[in-house]
Amino acid sequence: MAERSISDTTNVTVLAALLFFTFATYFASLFDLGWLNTPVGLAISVCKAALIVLYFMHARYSRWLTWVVIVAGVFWVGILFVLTMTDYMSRGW
Amino acid sequence: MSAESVTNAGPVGAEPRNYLNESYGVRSWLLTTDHKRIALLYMVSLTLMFVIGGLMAVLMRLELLTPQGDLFTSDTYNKLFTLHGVIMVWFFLIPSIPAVLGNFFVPLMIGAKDLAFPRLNLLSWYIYVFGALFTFYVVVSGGVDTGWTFYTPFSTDASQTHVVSTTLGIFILGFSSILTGLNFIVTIHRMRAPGLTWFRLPLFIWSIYATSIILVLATPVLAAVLMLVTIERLFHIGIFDPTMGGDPLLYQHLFWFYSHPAVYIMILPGMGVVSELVTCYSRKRIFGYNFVCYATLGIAFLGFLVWGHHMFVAGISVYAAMTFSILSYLVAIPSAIKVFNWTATLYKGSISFKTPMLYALGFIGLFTVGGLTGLFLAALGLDIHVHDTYFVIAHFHYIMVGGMVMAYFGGLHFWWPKMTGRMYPEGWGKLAALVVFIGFNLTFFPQFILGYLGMPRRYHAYAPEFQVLNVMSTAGASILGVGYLLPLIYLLWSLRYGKRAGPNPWLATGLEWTTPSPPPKENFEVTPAVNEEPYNYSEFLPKVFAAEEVEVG
Amino acid sequence: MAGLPDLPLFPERASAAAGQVDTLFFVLLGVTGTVGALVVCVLIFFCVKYRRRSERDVPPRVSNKLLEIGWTVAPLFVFVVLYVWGVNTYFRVLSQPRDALEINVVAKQWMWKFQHPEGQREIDELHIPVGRPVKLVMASQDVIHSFFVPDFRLHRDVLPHRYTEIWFVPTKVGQYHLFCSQYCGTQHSGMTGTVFVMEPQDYQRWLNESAQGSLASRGQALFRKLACNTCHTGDSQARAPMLEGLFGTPVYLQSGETAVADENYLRESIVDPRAKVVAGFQPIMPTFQNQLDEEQVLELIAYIKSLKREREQIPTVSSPAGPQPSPVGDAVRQSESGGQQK
Amino acid sequence: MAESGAVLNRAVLETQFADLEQQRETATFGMWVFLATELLLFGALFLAYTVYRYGAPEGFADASQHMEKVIGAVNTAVLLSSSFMVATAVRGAQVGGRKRLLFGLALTIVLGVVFLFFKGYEYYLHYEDHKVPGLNFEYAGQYAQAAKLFFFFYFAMTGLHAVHMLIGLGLVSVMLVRSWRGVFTEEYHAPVEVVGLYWHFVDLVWIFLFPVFYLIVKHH
Repeated sequence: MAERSISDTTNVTVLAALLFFTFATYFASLFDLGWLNTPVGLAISVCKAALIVLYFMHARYSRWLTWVVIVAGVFWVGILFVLTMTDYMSRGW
Repeated sequence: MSAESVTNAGPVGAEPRNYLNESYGVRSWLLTTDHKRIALLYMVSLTLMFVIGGLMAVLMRLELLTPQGDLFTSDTYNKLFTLHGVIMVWFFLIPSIPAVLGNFFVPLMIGAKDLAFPRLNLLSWYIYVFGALFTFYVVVSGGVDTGWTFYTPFSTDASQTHVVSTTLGIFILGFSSILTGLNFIVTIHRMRAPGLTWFRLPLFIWSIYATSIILVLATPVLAAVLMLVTIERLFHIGIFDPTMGGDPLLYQHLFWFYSHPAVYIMILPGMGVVSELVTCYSRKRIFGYNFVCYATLGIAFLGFLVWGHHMFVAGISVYAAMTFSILSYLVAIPSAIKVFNWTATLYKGSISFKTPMLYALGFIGLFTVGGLTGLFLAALGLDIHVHDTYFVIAHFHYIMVGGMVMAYFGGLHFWWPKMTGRMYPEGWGKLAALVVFIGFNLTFFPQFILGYLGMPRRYHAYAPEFQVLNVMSTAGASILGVGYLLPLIYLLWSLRYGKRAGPNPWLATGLEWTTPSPPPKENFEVTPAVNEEPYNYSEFLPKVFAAEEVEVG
Repeated sequence: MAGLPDLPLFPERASAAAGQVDTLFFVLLGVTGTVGALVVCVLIFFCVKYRRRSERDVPPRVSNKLLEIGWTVAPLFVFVVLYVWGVNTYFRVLSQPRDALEINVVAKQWMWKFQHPEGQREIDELHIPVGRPVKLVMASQDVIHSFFVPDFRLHRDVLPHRYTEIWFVPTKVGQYHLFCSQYCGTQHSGMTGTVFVMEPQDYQRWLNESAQGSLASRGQALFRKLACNTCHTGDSQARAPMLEGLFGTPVYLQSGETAVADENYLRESIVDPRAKVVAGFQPIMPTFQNQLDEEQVLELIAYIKSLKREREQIPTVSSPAGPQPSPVGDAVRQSESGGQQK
Repeated sequence: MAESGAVLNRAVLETQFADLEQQRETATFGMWVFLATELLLFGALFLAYTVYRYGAPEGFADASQHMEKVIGAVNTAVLLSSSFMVATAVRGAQVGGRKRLLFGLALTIVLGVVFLFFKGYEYYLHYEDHKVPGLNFEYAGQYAQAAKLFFFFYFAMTGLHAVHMLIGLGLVSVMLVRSWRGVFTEEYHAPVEVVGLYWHFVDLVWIFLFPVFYLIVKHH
């Protein structure tokens, strides 16, 4: 499969979005949103990460194999978190 | 030239060009990027580590002859079992089949000229050696006494020994594991010969692939946790120290997230080898090829979900314990599938009992015992009794030694002609296999009983009523030792005096048998193409026999 | 040499749980033994029957998808049964009875220390009465240890800075091994002890012989010595929360959360008082982490627990029917008499 | 021109591969697999952080107030821009724009150095503030223990991140030198892509480090 290059316009747009998100996450942290603060911060980070993976890292135009690796990596971190936190969160029950 | 070369099919007088005689000298070995030579480098280093680790086991068994700890001080004994564990787990079992047989045969079996990243492959070996040097330093400078598990806070606060050097050695070794695994994954994905689709791959390749996934995804967690232990030991920040807000159980979680899948790093390649052996020596396609493939991947995946069963009595929540228990049962299913399929492969086969087959049959029996006793440990209500006793020791030695080491020896004999161009002496081989099998069972079966009786592991002195079983175990260990010594001698002997091997002495299918023994540097004269399923003995053999008849006629 | 060597093949059953654990063991042994034997028999049978008779043998291809699916699904059902059985046993062994004899255990490199509620202290020996539930509250002074009595089929890690609990009903009079089964350093294999299970009357005699003042009374003395009573005065104006009747009740914390005042909470509040500050109070209490060893912490906790009982019994004590001895009163008297003996 | 290209290609094609396309895909795939490894490495540390933050949420929030929020935010922007520069460089390599390639790589290095400079300055401030566990940690108030763990994880994780940055800077520098020598062509530029992937990953890690250390809100 031939590689596909990403145009400069896309790159600039992505950078703008990333900088905007950085500002947004900083801005959000100035307010006390209760328990929502951390989820909001992390959600913004996930968006930024997705942009970088999809465009800067070309995942959007990559073979399925790349996707398998990405999904596997994230999934395995998920295993690590979910099963360990199962223990910590249910210790007090 | 020696007399044997005359009987060889090759041109009389000159040995054909191969990877061994391609170039000579120390440089040509230490700077090689040829996967076959790197495999041999690994083989030599691993054998050295195996001998050291084995000697430590012998010393431990000698100590345990009597209930009083009279041969060594308890500190020496503690260092012996720690180093035995560290060396055997990280410097022998984890790299064993992947780094030696995998390195040699993955490219050959998929019809590639080399691994995807040959220089990285050499680097992996150097990293391995570098890590091993740390371990040597630890051995020479006074040892380490934490147990191979490095449980905190003992390892970070209490131990007075060389913990940091040891953890650093393992940390470094981790890079070797990761790079080896990465190399295999990429190679298997990208370097297969034309026509060699996934479901035409030999099962050995499948198992190396699954192993590599574990290596790549689990090892970094070990690296992270060893880093934390090292920092904690050096700076006492309180990461795992409960008096400073840390939690020692977090160490155990992270450690076992690596170390349980590591068990599958050790056994999966063994399963792959056994699949090759069983098919070849019964001349059958493996029963349920697809199921075995899926089971291989299934083990690699489920193996990641069960680490908590090492912590049932450690103080984790009962709900977490329940979750880990059911998941532990699930991982037994793909293992069971494999055992059933190997057995069924024999059905209506044409079974020949060459040395590798003896090892394979031994593997199936011992792995079955090891696997089934794993169910005892996964059962919550029973684990609260047998946890951390000799029952556990026996269980995992049935998997590691009865499984992995048997498979390693089986594979080594099976591919010895291909690797060296020489046959090993069959009679001695069979004898050694038998001695290993008997010695192994005598060593480790009594330990199941000891465990249920309640003898805890890592005991330097023990209650007198455990003595008889311990003496049996030590007697077995001495037999086992002889069993391991024999191949070391006769395989070396065969390098010079063994009968020369043709390209396919076992009439096996698979690309590695289509090239001369030993193979040329670039593996194949022409890139092979594949257009049939693996282990297609029912079509392959008639062709071979017909060709032979033509030759004779 | 006198006769045959001692070769036991199965441990004694000396606790109520032992039978349950053994049953599970035999069920597993039965199931896995059958499967294992079957595999090995079939393996050997095939090896004999289908041995190579001619070098020119070409065996046929065999496959059977139904069989494959069969032996994939069948183990699943067996495993679910075994799992449920295992969990069931686990819960029965773990769930605690109400009226257990509570004994404190402190593990340290490389010894076991026991404290009986009546104040008796032992090292590497544990005396308990037969037939009565015994609950152990365990903590380690240094690294992780594990409390293991094979004949009770019992196992529990003992952690530093945290209490773990285990309980059992000894069913047979005798002496039993106690092992530390979590590797803990040089003398790990020497960290063993003996559990003496006695007839109740023998136990009572043993208690009387080795009386030395109850835990709670020692805790009370410690409480005074450390001047805890300057803040924990017990009245509502005090700088520190009231301890009377505290044990087992919910506590409202400054963070807005609620905690139950169990042993682990009390322990934390002594060694790390600022971790959970009670609502309405200042975090002024100093830590006692380096001043107290685990045994002393347990004594203080025993004292705080006894304060609860005392308050419950206040009406009885002040009732005209006449004074009834409260445990603490007993304890104080005992300790006083112990002091006189010295 | 075409001929010299073919000669060059033969020189850069390794013997185990059939063609440059296979070599390129293999290289990028290898890097992706390596990044999966890295993900688990950082994942383990993030997990440890999560466990302790779960155990002491207020302590972590309290400690987070000592962070240099503004420097952190600026540094985030710097790092994101450096990622953009790498993306530009890769684009340059793909379309044969040598100038753009050189320019992108050079600016990546500049931004990377700026990031590390800010990071070093921050470390210095924490050092002055006596917030380095194992060296000079002091913390007033009831959250000392949790704060120590917080700062430990801060230094461990941003430190590990900085090590990755240094490795990344080394790799980008090599790429810069090789592009200067004209090694890369439209057909052969896999190393630039591979290094680019690595750089983006290091950026990704920071994207998560930033909110979990700098932006914990203290509730009242």
